Amino acid sequence: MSTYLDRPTVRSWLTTLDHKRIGLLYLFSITFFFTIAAAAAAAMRIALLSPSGDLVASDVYNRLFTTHGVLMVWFFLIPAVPNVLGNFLLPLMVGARDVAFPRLNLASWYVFMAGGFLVLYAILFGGVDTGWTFYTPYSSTYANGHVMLMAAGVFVSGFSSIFTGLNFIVTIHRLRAPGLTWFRLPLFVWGIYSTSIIMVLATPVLAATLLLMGLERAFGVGVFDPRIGGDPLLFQHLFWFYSHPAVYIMILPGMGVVSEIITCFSRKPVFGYKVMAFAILAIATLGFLVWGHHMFVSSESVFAGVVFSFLSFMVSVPSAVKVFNWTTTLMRGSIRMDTPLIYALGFVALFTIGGLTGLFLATLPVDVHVHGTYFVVAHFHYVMVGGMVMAYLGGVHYWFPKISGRLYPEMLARFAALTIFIGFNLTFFPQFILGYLGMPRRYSMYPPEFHALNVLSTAGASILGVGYLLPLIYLVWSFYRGRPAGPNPWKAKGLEWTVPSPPPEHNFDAIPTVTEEPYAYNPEEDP
Amino acid sequence: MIALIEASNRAAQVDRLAAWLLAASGFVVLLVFGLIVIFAVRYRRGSKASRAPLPIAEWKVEAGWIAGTTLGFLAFFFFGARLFVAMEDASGPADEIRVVGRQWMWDVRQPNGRREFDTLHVPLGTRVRLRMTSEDVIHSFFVPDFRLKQDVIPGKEVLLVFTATRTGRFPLFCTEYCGSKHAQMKGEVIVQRPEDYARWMANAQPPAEVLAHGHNLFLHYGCSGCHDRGSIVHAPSLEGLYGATVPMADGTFRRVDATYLRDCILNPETVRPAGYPPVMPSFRGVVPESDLTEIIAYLEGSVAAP
Amino acid sequence: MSETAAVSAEVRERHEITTQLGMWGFLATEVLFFGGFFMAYALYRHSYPEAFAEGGRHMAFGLGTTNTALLLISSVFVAIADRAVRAGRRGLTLGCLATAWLMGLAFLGIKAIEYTQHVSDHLVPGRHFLPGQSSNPRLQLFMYLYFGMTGLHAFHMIMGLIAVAWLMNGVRSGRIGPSRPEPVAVIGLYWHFVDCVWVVLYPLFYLVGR
Amino acid sequence: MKSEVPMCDLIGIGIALLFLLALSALTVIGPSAGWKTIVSLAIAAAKLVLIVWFFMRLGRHRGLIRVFAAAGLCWLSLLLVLGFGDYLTR
Ligand code: HEA
Ligand code: HEA
Ligand code: CUA
Ligand SMILES: [Cu+2]
Repeated sequence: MSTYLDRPTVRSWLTTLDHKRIGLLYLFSITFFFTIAAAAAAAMRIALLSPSGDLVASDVYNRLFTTHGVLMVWFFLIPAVPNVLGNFLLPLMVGARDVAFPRLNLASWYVFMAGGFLVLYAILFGGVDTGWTFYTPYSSTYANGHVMLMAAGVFVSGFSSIFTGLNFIVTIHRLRAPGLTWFRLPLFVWGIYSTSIIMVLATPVLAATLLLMGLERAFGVGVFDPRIGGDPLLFQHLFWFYSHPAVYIMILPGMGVVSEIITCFSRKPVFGYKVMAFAILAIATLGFLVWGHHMFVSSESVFAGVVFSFLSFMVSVPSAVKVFNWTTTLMRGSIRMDTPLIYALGFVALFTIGGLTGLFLATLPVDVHVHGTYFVVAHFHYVMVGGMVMAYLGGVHYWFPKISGRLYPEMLARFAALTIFIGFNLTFFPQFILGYLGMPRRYSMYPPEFHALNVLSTAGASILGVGYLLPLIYLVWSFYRGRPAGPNPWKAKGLEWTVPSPPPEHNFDAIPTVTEEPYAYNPEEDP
Repeated sequence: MIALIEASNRAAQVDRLAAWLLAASGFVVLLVFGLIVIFAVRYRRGSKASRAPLPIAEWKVEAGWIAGTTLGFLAFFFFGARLFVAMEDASGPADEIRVVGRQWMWDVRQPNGRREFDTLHVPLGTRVRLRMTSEDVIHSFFVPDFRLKQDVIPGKEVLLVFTATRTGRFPLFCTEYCGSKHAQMKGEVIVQRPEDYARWMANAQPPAEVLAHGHNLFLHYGCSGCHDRGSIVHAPSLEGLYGATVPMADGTFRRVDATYLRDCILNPETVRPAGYPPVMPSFRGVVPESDLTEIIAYLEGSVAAP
Repeated sequence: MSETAAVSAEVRERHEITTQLGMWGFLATEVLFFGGFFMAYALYRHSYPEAFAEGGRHMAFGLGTTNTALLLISSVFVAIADRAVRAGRRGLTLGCLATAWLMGLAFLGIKAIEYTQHVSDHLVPGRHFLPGQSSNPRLQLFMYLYFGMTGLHAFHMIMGLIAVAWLMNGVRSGRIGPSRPEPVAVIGLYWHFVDCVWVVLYPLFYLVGR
Repeated sequence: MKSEVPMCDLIGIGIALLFLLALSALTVIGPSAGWKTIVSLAIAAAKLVLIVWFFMRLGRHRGLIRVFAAAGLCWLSLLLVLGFGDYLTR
């Protein structure tokens, strides 16, 4: 029987319009960018072994964290779940043969790669030291290095986000199989849908902002330039109007993945399905209203600070509801601790910690103290690495049999998942303490009092690094050598599990008709 | 390991708020983690526990969670906002000190005109208002022991009010990324008893003779027209520049020493620092060698100023 | 009508709605892309009303008004072309598209004249901005936004011209016709949108301070 | 199969648009005043409604397309309102 993996020529891959192949193209690309960004993280952690900053020069260190932040955010985490798993699974899950605009989908990957190579060029030939936030006037006037190229790379890759988001929205609206009503959609699809809204409506503002910054740099004068009456804070407003919603791009699809996994491995429908779906939508929309919480100490008005703090608390309510619903889903389930579930529960745990520390940051006077310190660094690694990367790895393991048609070594995978969990906490928990004690972020050297905790953090990072290396190795191996999986090794529900693994190029021989409610699991039945 | 000190009027209040947050978060984390572990064990596949449907109405549970978290969150919001509004009120009588952030130093001018770099002397128990701005990029004034932080923005004045409640020397950091030496833009806040502070203020030393003469020449030849802060021409500020390594427009780096400054003054067309337009006129044949040495000595000295 | 024809008509209709949705979604993106600039405009106009009033008086009012009229009329032609192509009137379609295309080109020509004038008036922000005059430094912000926003709009016009040229080619060769009319509607949407942006820019730049 | 193409309505809209343009151009007569801004923006809004409703055929479309069309403006207003809110309360 033919699958989408047949015809393995390079040419057929680079010109493919098949959403599944495009998903894999993204998989390779973001793994590549992740490797570079992780190497930068490793270098940073090694540099921070010494308080005096004698291992790595300041200018190099500053380039490292910029490289790390830019690549991790725009070239790894934002495309991770939507573009890899989303591309692969969305049409399968809604019962379609492909996305609405297959050509646009491929174009999106090329645009992404073009952006990526611009950024790589900028990094290799001189680097950029602005941080991933590109604050003006540093970026527009004072920084040296290839700020323009880097910004251009991010700008270009933004269009990839926009195209993909547009494609997904239209696909979900127009190509659902008969009977697949909105409230029968898997929560993963809801997650992708909300993410796409953010991609389509927030990314253009980033594009405009980077364009204005680039123009200012090119012409030596611009709208953020205080010398002609411009306001540098306007840059921050525009930047965070995108970037706060963007942090939800980096969590909502993960929430979808986790809902799929928890239901499958506890054999129960998700608790409070509709609330879960609306919570995702609520986070996506309310998420647009809180950006000012990144600017509490930037001399934004006190009134604005209070409003943004209030809204930040409100956007946290749906997240809280989701955490409680996942926990309750486990209750009276029939639970098997397979690798995907370990990742999913790891997500719930670490996202809770990350989210709760987000509440510290949303509390105005506390943020005044910890803004710009390692407390913030720890917060966002907990949600992004502890949260989203865990969800991404969980998803990759969960759908690996579908993607490759093969199984990975279960015991090794569980071991890797636990290693990641432990290494992660060891790396980033000390950073909360460091931050509260006052260690500023983006520091290539620091007072010796902070030495011990930094060493601990670096030690954790090396465990974490090993944890990441393992799946990389065994998944590649299993792709070729793993045991055949059959169409549905987990006995999971959902349309993607009704087709053979790996799926044929056209997905479905006949478009299915859906009559079941989502997650029709029964804990009393033996799977 | 250091323990953080509570050395300002707001420190204890901020800590108390953080402690409440920590307690609530700790409770939630224990609850969630505990339940996950309990469920994972009790409902492991094949266990004897009952799998009958949950005997509760779903919507009631959901409503309870939404209401409960919203109320909890509102409480934190309320106490946070109340303290913040009080902290940010910068009006009322206070000692005024001017602070200018600059790559990569803090330039402080006390009420009586006494100037200091990278240190800030304040009297104990007195309300102090900092009038702050930046000369180049955004910096952030952070004193952990005071739980105090404020960004300084070029082209704009911001106010920051606090009262120090303990004598001693407290570290001061820049917490907004501002370039190569962001991590070195550090200093100290020195809190003295009011009488010690008054004595220190009275002690303003006059700058050394050479520096004064060099400075006069700096004014005389019009250098300050562009290189002073507040100048509308976009020229690098020269204070603290000597000895630094600066990026060139072509991506290379140069160390600022006597040769470099000479080049800048006499052959500006050969030196193109990154980020600045090439507007510097040549002073070849305008500045005699003797004056040149004095100006350079002044520039060299201005880094080591008190 | 035979059964298969009815089915394929339905499929086509579904397909057309899908592509139209795609274009509307893209236009939502575009609104926010210009949105960043609008935010900057609103802020600085609010902060420096005199500078903006002065800036408005530097604008070529007559040329700007002519340009607005050109775009509005071109939109009428694009709208007619959409109907014509569905009615199978190839000649009419081509004529309307060509007229709109030429009007778009004329728009860009006039814009170029304006830009040249501003350059020779030293109104380009930067070091050579109104040298020797003690003008309001904030005026630079106005001119910056003017060049930025109209420049971005002009870029969109160029894209529109390319797209309409592609349409004309398709209509001429018969690839686009009564059996496949939707590209005209979809590109029409884009053209009208670019028109809308200009309709907003016109009072913001040409009428401010008058 | 050539059929007639009705275009009177479109031409009518075009004329209305040009009329509105003339109206807003006329506001430049006389000394500048604050109300002029409001009037000229209101006229621009009227033009937008005409273009979007008739040329872009929003009037004939289903709900979904209207939602898409509204989304851009809604989100733009979020940006303007909250962003501007900060500056107005400084
Ligand atoms: C995936 C990415 C992600 C996610 C999901 C979040 C989620 C949240 N973030 Fe975070 N954040 C970032 C990524 C993310 N953040 C990044 C990258 C930065 C720094 C950028 C930079 O400067 O470089 C940042 C910075 C940041 C700041 C600015 C800090 C500063 O610079 O001063 C703030 C301030 O309010 C904040 C708040 C929040 C809040 C309130 C949430 C909420 O959405 C969290 C909601 C979740 C929960 C609250 C947990 C579950 C809740 C319960 C179990 C309820 C029970 C609890 C009680 C009743 C107490 N974040
Ligand atoms: C989005 C995703 C993402 C991810 C996945 C990560 C992953 C990691 N990040 Fe991330 N980080 C960011 C996003 C992310 N980060 C962002 C946005 C910033 C802000 C940038 C800015 O300020 O502009 C940041 C900043 C940041 C800092 C702060 C820098 C500073 O402010 O000075 C640090 C410091 O420890 C850090 C560490 C790490 C580590 C250890 C990992 C680990 O998860 C990585 C694990 C991988 C490895 C460790 C490499 C592979 C292993 C080996 C090669 C084995 C040997 C390793 C050792 C001996 C250490 N990151
Ligand atoms: Cu000054 Cu960082
Ligand atoms: Cu945020």
